[in-house]
Amino acid sequence: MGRQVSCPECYAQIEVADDVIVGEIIECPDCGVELEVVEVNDEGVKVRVAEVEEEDWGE
Amino acid sequence: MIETIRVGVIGGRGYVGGELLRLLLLHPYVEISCVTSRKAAGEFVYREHPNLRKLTSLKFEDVNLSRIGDKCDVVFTAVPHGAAMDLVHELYEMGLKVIDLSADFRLKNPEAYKIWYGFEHKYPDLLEKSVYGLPELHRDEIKRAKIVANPGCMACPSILALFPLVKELDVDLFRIVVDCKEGSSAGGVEVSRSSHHPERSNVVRPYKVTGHRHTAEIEQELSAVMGKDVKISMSAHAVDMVRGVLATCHVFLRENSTIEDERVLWRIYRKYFSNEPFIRLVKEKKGIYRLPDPKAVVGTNFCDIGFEYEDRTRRIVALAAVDNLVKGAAGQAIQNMNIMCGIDETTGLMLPGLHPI
Amino acid sequence: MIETIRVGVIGGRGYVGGELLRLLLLHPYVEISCVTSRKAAGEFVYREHPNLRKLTSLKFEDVNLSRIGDKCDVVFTAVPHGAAMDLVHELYEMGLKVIDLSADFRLKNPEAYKIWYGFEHKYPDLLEKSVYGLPELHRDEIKRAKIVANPGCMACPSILALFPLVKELDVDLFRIVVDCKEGSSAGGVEVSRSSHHPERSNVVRPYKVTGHRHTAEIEQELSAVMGKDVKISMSAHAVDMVRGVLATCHVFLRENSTIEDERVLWRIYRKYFSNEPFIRLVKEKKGIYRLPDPKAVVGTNFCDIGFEYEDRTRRIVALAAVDNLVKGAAGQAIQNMNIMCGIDETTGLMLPGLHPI
Repeated sequence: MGRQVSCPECYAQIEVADDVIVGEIIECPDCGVELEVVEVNDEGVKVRVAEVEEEDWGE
Repeated sequence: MIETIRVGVIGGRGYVGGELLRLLLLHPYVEISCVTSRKAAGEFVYREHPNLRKLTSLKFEDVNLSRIGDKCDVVFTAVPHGAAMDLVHELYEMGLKVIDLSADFRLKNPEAYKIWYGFEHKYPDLLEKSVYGLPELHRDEIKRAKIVANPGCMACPSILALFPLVKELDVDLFRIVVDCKEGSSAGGVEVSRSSHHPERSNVVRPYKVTGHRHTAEIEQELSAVMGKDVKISMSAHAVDMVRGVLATCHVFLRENSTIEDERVLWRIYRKYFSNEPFIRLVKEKKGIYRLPDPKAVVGTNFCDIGFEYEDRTRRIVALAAVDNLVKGAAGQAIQNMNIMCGIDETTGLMLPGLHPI
Repeated sequence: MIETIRVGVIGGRGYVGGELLRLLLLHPYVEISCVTSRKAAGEFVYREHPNLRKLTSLKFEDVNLSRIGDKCDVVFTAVPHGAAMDLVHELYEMGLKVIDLSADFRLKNPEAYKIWYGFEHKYPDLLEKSVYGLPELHRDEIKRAKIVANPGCMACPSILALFPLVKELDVDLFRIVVDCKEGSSAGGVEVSRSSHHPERSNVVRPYKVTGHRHTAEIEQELSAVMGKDVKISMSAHAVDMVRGVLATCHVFLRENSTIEDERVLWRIYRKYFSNEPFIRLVKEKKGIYRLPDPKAVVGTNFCDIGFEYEDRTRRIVALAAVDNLVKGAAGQAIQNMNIMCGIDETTGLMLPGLHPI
């Protein structure tokens, strides 16, 4: 069973693979924010929101 | 083994009738015993609904209640408001399960029919027996119901976007604005100057900005959820689209109440919708479909719900998009039928839309 | 004899630039001395604006301020926000009359540019000299102005629909909802995935439901009219239309105040608009265009305004429709030019739209 991490943007519980490594980018399935894995140890996995350039998408 | 459900559709010529036929043909446990239409009796259904050519050889019949009584277990009534009343009453007396897509049994209070629909309801006692057909709010009652009143196509997304907010937060219940944008199929199959293509294309036409009838059922359902009175300020516009409704709901927090940020709204909507099969929460950081848009739900039974919070005005904007013919009518009706017949609610309805469309 | 006005258009490749050229070619007293475009320098203008083929042999040039200084009396700057700032400053220093179609000189308070546009304004002193280019509110100041800041395409209809109400009635100034629907030309000439036809057609796409920049100028103008603070709750949607904006404004009467019926609203709007050449009051009992609809104003400088009152919710719904490229941009700019140059305000602008379109 992979581990879970809570998305800082929307509190979704995200399944994280067992072999996740620091620096990996995972995307929150609910809100689409990109999260960078910053710490992996036996207590759990820590992430922070990765910088993404705001795409101008509307009028 | 699941028994075949013998189904009748009364009023099969209209767009809702046609959508019922399309979805029922995809349903693994349904046999369409009869489909009626006064105007098109004797015709193949695909004459009115070209998308059904080669998929069915069904023909429209005249309405003959005794024949329907023998051949059907469940009957959908897709006839105009006012016309459905007697029909539903008789089908109910015959012991059939009835799902009515008109407004004739949606409102609990008979007086409301005088105010909003301008007619005296002939069977007020039946109003207590009928159940408002929104599974996300009345699933258990629908299980036991004999008459289910299918919600209005704009009422459904508005109620779904609003009820978690009014239940969980302290909002101003008399300043809730629901600004709807709707496609032309909601106007039905009848032709008029305003539905004439050169006049109907490229419009943003405010056609009912006060006194919209769906207000009555939205207020009924939200007051029931909270046990408090609420006033909905609704306005409807016709836009250049065939299928689809977007309800943009503007809700204001009351003076003393506050929310830190949008994560509170995520938690609230997940609490009510995470196990609802046909609700999708759409609030994306990337891509071009970041908030609900009818284009993403056309042809499906999904209701997409999204939200944003503006602290400056202490306003929550909740948005909900449905296909007015599917989750706004026929798909919802079949979801109700599945519940009434004790089979998996999603049977025959977990369909992808088209992209692009 | 009216002297010819020598006009320059900086940023002629965009849709607003193109609309300026179309209208200026129709203007009896204008000579277009130069039109610039970095990307299309050396091209005939009709290469970018096919509607102008055979109507002009003008070519785009590079921006050369000294040449513009010699050849022009009035300059329109139709360049993106932020880029206009230095340009307008220099043209102003050269003593030219400048009409800026960007947002760079609309807001009086320099701080507001940090909040709403994310940049530090380099010429705060010029903000006092520039005049907000809405003739219906600032005609006299525009007469004497050197810099006119043309209003935003959604701000213009919203302000025009709202200012008579907030001035004459006791309304809740913190519960004003402005729900806008807009066409794709407002997104400008630059291409993006969201403007790709298969993704942009048939949408009702909520693209900015909180924090829309035009809120700042609407609040600025309404507070100026009343001398009181006001908070506008604005949301914007993209709909399937090329030109046009409809602003649906929901305004609530405060507890103790009341209006007997809609005739009060007729009187209020007539008081402010009966001799305004480009405002049409649209509130019909018959026909299919009973309330404002962008379809009826496309290609014209008109702002159609309509209204309804719903006593049950004590809500006034005020609606305003404009063509975002004409009264929402180029037409308004030329209306301002006429006023600045002391000629009849309607010159070259009293044009009928197309019907049907």
